[in-house]
Formats: sequence, C-alpha cells, structure tokens
Amino acid sequence: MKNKFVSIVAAALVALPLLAHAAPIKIGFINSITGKEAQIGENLTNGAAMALEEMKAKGIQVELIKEDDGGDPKNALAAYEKLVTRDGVIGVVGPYTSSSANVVASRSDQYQVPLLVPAAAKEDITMKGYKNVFRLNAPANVYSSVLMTAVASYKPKTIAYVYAATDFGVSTVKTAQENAAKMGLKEVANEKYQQGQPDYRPSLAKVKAANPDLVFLVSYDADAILLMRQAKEIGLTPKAFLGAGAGYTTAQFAQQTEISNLVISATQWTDDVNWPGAADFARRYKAKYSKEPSYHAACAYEAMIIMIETASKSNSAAKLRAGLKAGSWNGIMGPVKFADYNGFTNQNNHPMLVQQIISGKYETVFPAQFSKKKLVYPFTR
Amino acid sequence: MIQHILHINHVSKHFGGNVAVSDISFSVDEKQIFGLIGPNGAGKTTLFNCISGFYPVTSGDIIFDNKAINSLRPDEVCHLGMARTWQRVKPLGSLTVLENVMVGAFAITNATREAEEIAIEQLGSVGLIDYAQKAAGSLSIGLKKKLELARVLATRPKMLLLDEICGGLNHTETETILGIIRDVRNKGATIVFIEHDMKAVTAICDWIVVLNSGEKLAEGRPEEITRNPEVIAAYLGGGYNA
Amino acid sequence: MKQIILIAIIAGIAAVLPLVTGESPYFTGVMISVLMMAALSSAWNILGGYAGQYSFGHAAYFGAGAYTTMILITQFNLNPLLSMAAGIIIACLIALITGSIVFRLRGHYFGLASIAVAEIVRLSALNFEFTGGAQGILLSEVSLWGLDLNSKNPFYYGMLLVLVVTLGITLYLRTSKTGFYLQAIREDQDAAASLGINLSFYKNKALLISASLTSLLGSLYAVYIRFIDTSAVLDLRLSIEIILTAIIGGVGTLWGPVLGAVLLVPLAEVLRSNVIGDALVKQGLVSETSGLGIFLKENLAHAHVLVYGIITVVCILYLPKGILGLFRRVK
Amino acid sequence: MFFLQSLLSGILTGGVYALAGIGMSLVFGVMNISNFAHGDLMMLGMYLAYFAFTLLHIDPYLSLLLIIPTAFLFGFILEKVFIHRIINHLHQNQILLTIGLGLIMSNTALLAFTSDPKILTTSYSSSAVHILGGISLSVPLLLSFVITCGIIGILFIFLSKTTTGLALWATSQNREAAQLMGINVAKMSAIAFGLGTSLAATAGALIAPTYYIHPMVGHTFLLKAFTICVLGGLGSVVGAGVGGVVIGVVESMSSTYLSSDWKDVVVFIIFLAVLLLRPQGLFGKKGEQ
Repeated sequence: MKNKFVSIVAAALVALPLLAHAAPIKIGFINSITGKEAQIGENLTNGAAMALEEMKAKGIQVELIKEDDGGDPKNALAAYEKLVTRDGVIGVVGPYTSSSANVVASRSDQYQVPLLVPAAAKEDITMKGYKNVFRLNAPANVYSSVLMTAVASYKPKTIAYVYAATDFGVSTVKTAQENAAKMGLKEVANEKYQQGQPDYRPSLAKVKAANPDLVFLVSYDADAILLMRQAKEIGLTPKAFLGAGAGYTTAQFAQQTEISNLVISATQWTDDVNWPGAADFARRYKAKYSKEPSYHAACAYEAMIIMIETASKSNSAAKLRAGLKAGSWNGIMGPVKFADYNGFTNQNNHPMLVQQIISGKYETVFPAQFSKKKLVYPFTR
Repeated sequence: MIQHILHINHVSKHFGGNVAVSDISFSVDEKQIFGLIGPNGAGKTTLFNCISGFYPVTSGDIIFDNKAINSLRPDEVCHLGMARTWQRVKPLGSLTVLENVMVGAFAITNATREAEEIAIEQLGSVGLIDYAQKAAGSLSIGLKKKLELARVLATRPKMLLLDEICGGLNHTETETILGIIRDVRNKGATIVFIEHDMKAVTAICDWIVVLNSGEKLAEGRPEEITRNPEVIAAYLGGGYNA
Repeated sequence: MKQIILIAIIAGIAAVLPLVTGESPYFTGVMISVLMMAALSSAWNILGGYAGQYSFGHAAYFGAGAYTTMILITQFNLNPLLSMAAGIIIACLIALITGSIVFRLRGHYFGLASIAVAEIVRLSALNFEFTGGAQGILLSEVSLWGLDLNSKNPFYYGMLLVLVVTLGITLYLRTSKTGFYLQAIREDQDAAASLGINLSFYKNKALLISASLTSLLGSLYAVYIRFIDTSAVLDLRLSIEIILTAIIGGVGTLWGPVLGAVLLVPLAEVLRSNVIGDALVKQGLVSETSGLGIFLKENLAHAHVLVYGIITVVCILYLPKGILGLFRRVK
Repeated sequence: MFFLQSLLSGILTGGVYALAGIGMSLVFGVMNISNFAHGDLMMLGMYLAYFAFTLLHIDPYLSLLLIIPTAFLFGFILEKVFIHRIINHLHQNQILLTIGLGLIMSNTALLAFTSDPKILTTSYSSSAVHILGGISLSVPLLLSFVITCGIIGILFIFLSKTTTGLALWATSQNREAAQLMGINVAKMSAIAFGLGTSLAATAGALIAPTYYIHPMVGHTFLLKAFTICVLGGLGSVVGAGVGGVVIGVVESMSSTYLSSDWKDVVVFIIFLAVLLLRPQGLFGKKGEQ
C-alpha cells in the first residue's frame, strides 16, 4: 500500500520538471506569500512584478519562477533547491525574511547559484564570506545608526527602547545601544514586547516615567499604530520618536495623523528621494496597485531589475555572479555596487534615509544630500 | 482458627460537607462470601472506592492481608491481591475480549504469551471463549459482566470486590455468574458483594453487612438479616424508590 | 512478524530510493520532510494514539532537542552525536516536569495544560539570552566522521533510521505488556487502575519514549537546516501539524502516521510550490491570463492552510479512524 | 501611581478578555466542548465591526446591534452543520474539528481580506480621560468596559430569569438529567454555540477600535480565553467574568513590575497552578475531574 504511494509521489516529483519546455533564461523569486510575513511579502511581489513587466516591455525576456516559503526556513531551502536543481534557474532573488535568507545563503555556495537578497536585514547574511550571496538593502545596524546620526546634532541626553521581541527588533536595538554608547546617550528604559498584545500601556508608562529625550521603537506591523496610540493616551512626549522597522514606514501609519505626526523613521527608500526614477516608480506603483509603495516594494523592484538585466547578459550562473560582482547600477535605490567592506561580502553599501511624517506625508529629512525638507525637532503633539 | 483477611476499622468518607460513609467497621473472613447490601445511596460504592484505593478515606483504617491500605493507589491495592469490578461495566471497548482479559493477566506476568494462556483459560471458565476476538465494546450487557469477571479473575486475586455484578441480568445469567463465583471461592478466594437487591445474594452469602445512609445498620447471617425489622424498614422506607 | 517484514521492505525501498532517483537535492529534501513528519507523528502516536494522552505540546520536545544540540555545538563545540544525546536528556527532563503536572489531569484539561507547558518553553527560549532569544541560532560549520554534511544523504538516512526505530518501538510496544497497558489507559483509566496498572508510571513511560524520539528528530532537523528559532522549532503550529498528520492517517495504528505524512507533506509542497497551476498553464490547458489561470497561479498557494483545514474537518466528521481506517473498512 | 495606572488599565483590558472568556465558558458548560475556533470567531467580529464602520459608517459600538444577531445566527448554523455531529465524540476529536474550522475561517478571511492589517480609526481612538492627576484611561476601553458589564448583566438575567436561560443552565449542570426533564438539549447546544459565537464576535468588535484587525489575530485571544475559562472554572459565567479581569490585571502588573516579555509566562504559570491546585477553577462546580 505504502510503497505505492511513495512511488507515485516519487514519479510525480520526477516527472513534473519534464513538463517545463526549454525557455530563455530562468530566474527564481523566493518570497513569503503566506504565513506571518505575508503582508510585507505582498509588497515585494508587487515590486518584482512591476520590474518583470518593464523588462518585458523593453524586450528582455526572462522566465520568473515564483516560490513561497511561508516565512519558514525549511520551505525556503526546499524552494531554493527546487529552483536550482529542478527548474535550472541561474539566479534567485529573495528570500524576504532573515531566517529564510540565512538558511538559503548558507547553501548557495554549494549550488553555485547567486542569491540576491532584496530586503532581509540580518547582518550575518553577508558576513559569512559567501561568494554567491549579494544584498541590495542596508543591514540592520544601519537602521539605528542613521536614525541616531540624524538627531545627534540636537544633543539628546537620554534614550529609551521599546521594541518587538523578534530577531530584527533585538538586533537593531543591540546596534542602537552601541551607537548610543558612542554618542554618550544614557539608557533609561528598555521594554521588549511580544507582538500582537492589545495593551502596551504598562510598558509605555514606565518609559514615560523615565522621561527620555529619545524613544527608539522597533515594530514592523500594525502594532506600531497601537503603540503610538497608547503613547498618546498616556501622554508620552519625548523630544523625538525614532521608528525603525516597517511599522513606522507604512502609508497606513502616516494616515493616522493624530498619532504619527513628526515621528521620525529609518527607511531604505522614499518616494521623494532624488534617486533616478524614484518618484516615477511611486506614481506608477500607485496607479497599478492603488496604494503607496513601501520600501520593500522598491527594494524588490530594484533587485529584480538588477537581476534580470544582469542575467539577460549572462547565460550561466557563473557569468551572472561575475556580472553582479562587477556591475554597478543607479536606479530608484540610488547607486548600487556589491562591495566587500567592514567584514561584509557582496554587500551594497546602501545609504539609508531618514524620513519624518509631516501632516500625514513622509518627507525625507536626512541625509541632507538626498532630502528637500529639514528635520523638525523636538517632537510636539 | 479463622483468619480475617479484611478489616474495616471506623472508616468515614466525607465529600466537602456531605458524609457519604460514617464510622463503619466490620471484618471479612478468608474464603467467605460476604454481602454488603443497602438501598441506593447507602454508601456501598463509596466504601468500595475507599477499599480499592480510588478515594482516600477521611478517617479510619483499612487493613487487608495484615497491611494498612488506606493510602495506597488502586494499582497497588490490586497487586496486593484485591481486585474489583464496576457497577457500570468498564470494558476496554476497542480491544478484543481476549485482549481485555490479557490486560488483567499482565498483573501477574510480564510475558505476552503467558498472559494470553491465562486469558484463554479464564475466558473458558466464564464461557466467553467464543467471543475472544470480538471487540469488547460490542458485547451485550450480560456478556460484558462476564468479561469484567474474567478480567479481574485473570489477576488471580485473593479477594474479589464485586459491585452489583448481577445488576441488569436475567435469572439464567445471574445463576451462571453466581455459579462462577462459588467456584472461585472454592478455589480459595474471598468474595465481597455489593448488591442493593437483597434477594439476589442472600442465598449465596455467608455473612452480610447492611448499610443505610452511610452507616452500618446491621450485620449477621443472611437468615438473620432478612428477618431484621430495621433492615426491612430501611428497604421499605424509600430505599427501593430512591 | 508480518509487520516486521513490512517495515523492513519499506525501509529497504526508502534506503535505495536516492540511488534510483539519482542526485536530486530537492527530491531528497522533500523526502527528508516526509520521513521527519512520519517519525514525529509516529513518536507522538505512542503517547497520543496508544496511551490516548493527546499532547498538544510536542513542539516543546522537538525544540528541546534542536536547541540543546545547537547550543552545545555552537558554544561548546561538542560532537553532534553527544549533543543529540544531551538533547534527549533535556527533553526527558522537560517531559518529566510536564508529566508530573499534566498527567494528574484528564479530558480537556490535559490538552490545555500541555499547550501551556509548551508555550512556557517557547517563551522562555524567546526571552533567554543563551538560547539566542529572538535571533535564533545559526550554525555555519559542522562535521562528523568526515561525512559530507552539506549533502542531504546523511540526514535522509538519519531520519529514516529514527523512523524505523520509532516503528520498531511501536511494534514492540503493541505486542508487549506496556502496549496493552497503554491501550487500557486510553480506553478507561479507572478500569486500568483497578487492574493493577500504575497510571502515572505508564503514562510517563510513554511520554519519555515519545519525547526522546521527538527530541532526536529536533536535533537532526537543527543540524540539517543549521538555523533555528522559536517559530521554526517551538511553535504551537508544529504541535498541531504533528497531531493532524496522525489523525488524518489513522491514530493508534502502526502505519497511520506514516501514511498521513506520505500524503500531507507532498501535498503541502505541491500547494506551496504551485506546480499544479504552473503545469496546467505550461501545458496550455489553462490560459495564464484567464480568471482560472490567475487564481491557480496567484491564489492557490495562499490556500494551502485552508486545504489543511478542510481535510481536517472532513476527516473528523467522516473518517474518524483516518485514511487507514477507510482501507480497513473496505477490507 | 504606577500601581493604580497598571491596575486600572489591566481591569479595563481584562473586561474585554472576560467577554471572550464567557462565550467560551458558556459553550463549554452546555456542550462540554473546548472551542478552538473561538479566537477566529472573534476575528470575524472584528471584521464585521470594521466593515460596518467603513462601508456603512456605523460606529463600532453601535454596530453591536447588528453584529450580535448576525453572529448568533452564524454560530447557530455552525453548530447545526458541524459541531452537533461530534458532541458525543472524544474531546480530542472535538478540539481538532474546531481547530479545522478555525483554520478554514482564518484562511478564508486571508483570501478575502488579504493579510493587510486593517485599522479602525474613530474620532476617539486614541483619546483618554485623566483622573487623579496623571492616571489616564483610554476612552474606547472605558466604553468597551461599560458595554461588557452591561452585556454580562443582561446575560446573567437571561440565564437566571427566562425559560430558555434556565434550560441552558440546567443543561450545563447535567446534560442527562436535563434531557430526562424534557429539555431539548440539541436545541440548547445550538443556542449555546450561537450565544458563544455572538459573545466572541462582540468581544472582537469591542476590541477593534483599540486594536488592529488581521485574519490571524484569533490565536492571540484563543489562549487567553482558555486561561480565563480555566481560571474561572470551565462552564462558569461569573467565573469567566472575574477570570478575565484577573488575567488583565496580572498581565498589566507583570509588565509593570517584572517585564513585558515574561508576562505571558506568568499567565501560563498561574493557569497551570490553578489546574493543579483547584482544577474546578475559582468558581467552578465541585467535584469535577
């Protein structure tokens, strides 16, 4: 009975790839379409789809094979192995989550198929010397350093941390603490929270009692809105709210003007940055999906453009890797170059941006060379 | 000299404020067929649960085979040689009849084959051998009672506590069961019966204790008990209707 | 005896399978998941299926194995095999603590308490520093006897071995005193106690066997995937997936959990990778731009948990004895 | 000051937990089923409130008048179609059926509403009243709390004064006896499940203005609802009410005086302690195993 099942399953798995006809050049895309990260995954899907369409319109034909990892590293590995051994892709964009990207990155040198990570923030991914792993976005430590540099000139004295008990939350706060030490900031509160709780008031009340100049927040979901609502309720008013993580960079957050006004956040991309095509991308994205593009969408778009352009000029994984290593681009994410520095390998030294919500709209305020507006400090209600 | 195998010594059992069993004492002799009777709610099953280790007693002592067993667990009591049946039969429904009896036999052996031999022998003695491979849950009530009996007998008990083993059975079935019990006694075991129907057991018992409302009402030989006016009053005074 | 031969035949087929299909990391990877889920579900089945103690917290033992192994390898550079053995010890300790709490409870309470214990373990791993907290543990390099641990084969055979051992133990239990006692406990705890069965001893025995095997699988998984965090190895979803696999295959039977895994894991993979939709589109059976084509390509992958839910409901309502029960009935 | 703030905010949050717990407890009492779909029913209530607000422009608290009967009907049908078939099955099968139903509900919601969290922003979403100089109380939470108390009051009167209520009560005390007394226990089960569903949906709607709405949100509240039920005694309405407030306060206090990442551990430890030391719960029936 059971052996029959095994053989049927085996036959099915062996036979399926045979169904695929020879196609020009194949690229894989691993993303979190389901699971906990599905919401951000959708932004990446949209960004990547726009890139593919545009390249098609330009006459560059590649076949994109999309895979879902559901946020589970085991599935991400299965997806990567399917892509490289069954589908015969020469390059892979993704995965989104840091845990999935970590696992896949560790196998990429074994299969010698380049991986371009569009948005996963964990530093490790490009710090292990993998030759086939490239990363477009800035890693987690930049989130805190750019935010704190942006407010350094105002000489804040104290800082409090409120952050989600996740990999990103913990790593970002760790680097923030290092930066704070350098800047001579005194830590007055440290509140790690579990995502999805309805009541953060007790933690926020503790923060309020410590009366910090800076409140450094890491949230990447709607809990950002919850936290800021409850902060307003209990009257927490520091000199600045510094938000790291996607929660503080969504259009949904900005629209809550009552609580989001003057919140400062770090982002990989904004629509008013003076990088080529950024504003245009935002416009087209909005027209197509009737919502604002998030930085994840921009990262996925640019990663996909780079991958498709380079892959179309290469007919093998080895050439693609060489092309990625040698090339440089200047698109909606600004200048891109995969370089080796500070222990990183094939890491794009991406300058992160600091934006501030002013009347429901994100304005780039730092670094000065990319921004049109000036940072508003201190925070007022 | 007659040996007492079970002493019940001033045993009481309270549930919160309710007194289920109050200061009961009696002794059971070896190889006796002993009846514990009383109307519904008299405390018989509660007392059984105390003796077999399912309830801790509130006060008093239970001595079995010269050992105090008040604080033992049911399985420890079983290993001392006291086995019980249940008023509401508890067949191991999805196991076969044979497997049910084997579970009992495992109390005295670790070997599967030996347990099977004991079980087959025991099934033979209660006349269930034809049903050995049937699921226990599918048997009729009469056969389930026989199965209960075969299962406890497979533990080779020194003493058997039978809780309304004849309840719900017709005359022939009752006779068969009583026959088996006599055989068991003749092989050396002691039997304690619970019945609320006096007629069923008076014929077979050597000695009877009557409980009413948690207290001991009377004790004596069957013929004495059936004539005891207090016992008759207790039974007439609502016991049958309760 | 028949069952021993059957196990041997199936193990033999599984053992030569990689040789027949050739070097295929993807196929081997999926098979590793199948074997792992089959073994996890079979290990759970010893406690849940035979002893009737439905643990909703088996992820705790899987995670205990995974975390202990990873911590010992990364921080103390211990031999992977010793780390796995240590994982079993830790899992058994957690099992003993769990057992002393939950086995006093029956019915609803048992299941709820097992969830509570597993959640305490999960949250502790998330909050403590030595477990890597929310950051998890990444293992870059590991070696054992010069085996190529980048290859999938050692893990394929490792999982197969644990599965065979689990099935062997199950088979032995089924025909031994312990197995009879566990089933008696499942059917009626009072009757079991009155027949001389020490309930807590036998429940704990089943739990320890089950937890040890589960922990071993967690260790293997961790060394195989080389990255763990609480959501990968300690999540309630994992516990529930293990139970569903057993239930859908046939709980309390030798082959039910294996059958469940053989059906469900590839099904999940097929839905995840969306090969059906892709194949239909590629063959030109469905147009990529048609409504159906878009649904197949874009939405079907979203629906795989939904499919799980539907299968569960159908199984509980119409196949309470699992798919294996269906075949038994036909026979 | 810390203490009072923590206590009051715990009590207010606990009020909503209580409502979720009561629905589950009622279902448990009457039907003897642990409903693992309870959190997902709450999620449906949240979406109902959200759509009533965005599409029909009805205030979330007012929309309860719409949500309560809709959810009751949904629960009633759910019981008639699925749950009643397994009412005499093993506990574990009941649990798994409700898990399956929960998965179907949450994943259908995922397909229909996408995984984008929805935010229900009313004019009072982040407003607070300040008392005793410095202690702030969330206006929407205060409203929710008052409504919760009202609903518990009405429920209590319903269970103790009306014929149907008394029949429900009798069924939860002893199903067999209730059947012998001529109570239609099958109908009582459907009513109990309908009530349980509408209480879950109400809890969802009440929390919606101060929370976010997401298809997978049920999980968070499911374990809380169980803890509350066990704490109060499975099947006890009053117990669940008190249990909810206790859990709210415990969470709040442990965030204040311990650390917010350990507060769930504290809750689970209390849960286990209650199971071991007082398995019938604080207000449960005596002598239950």
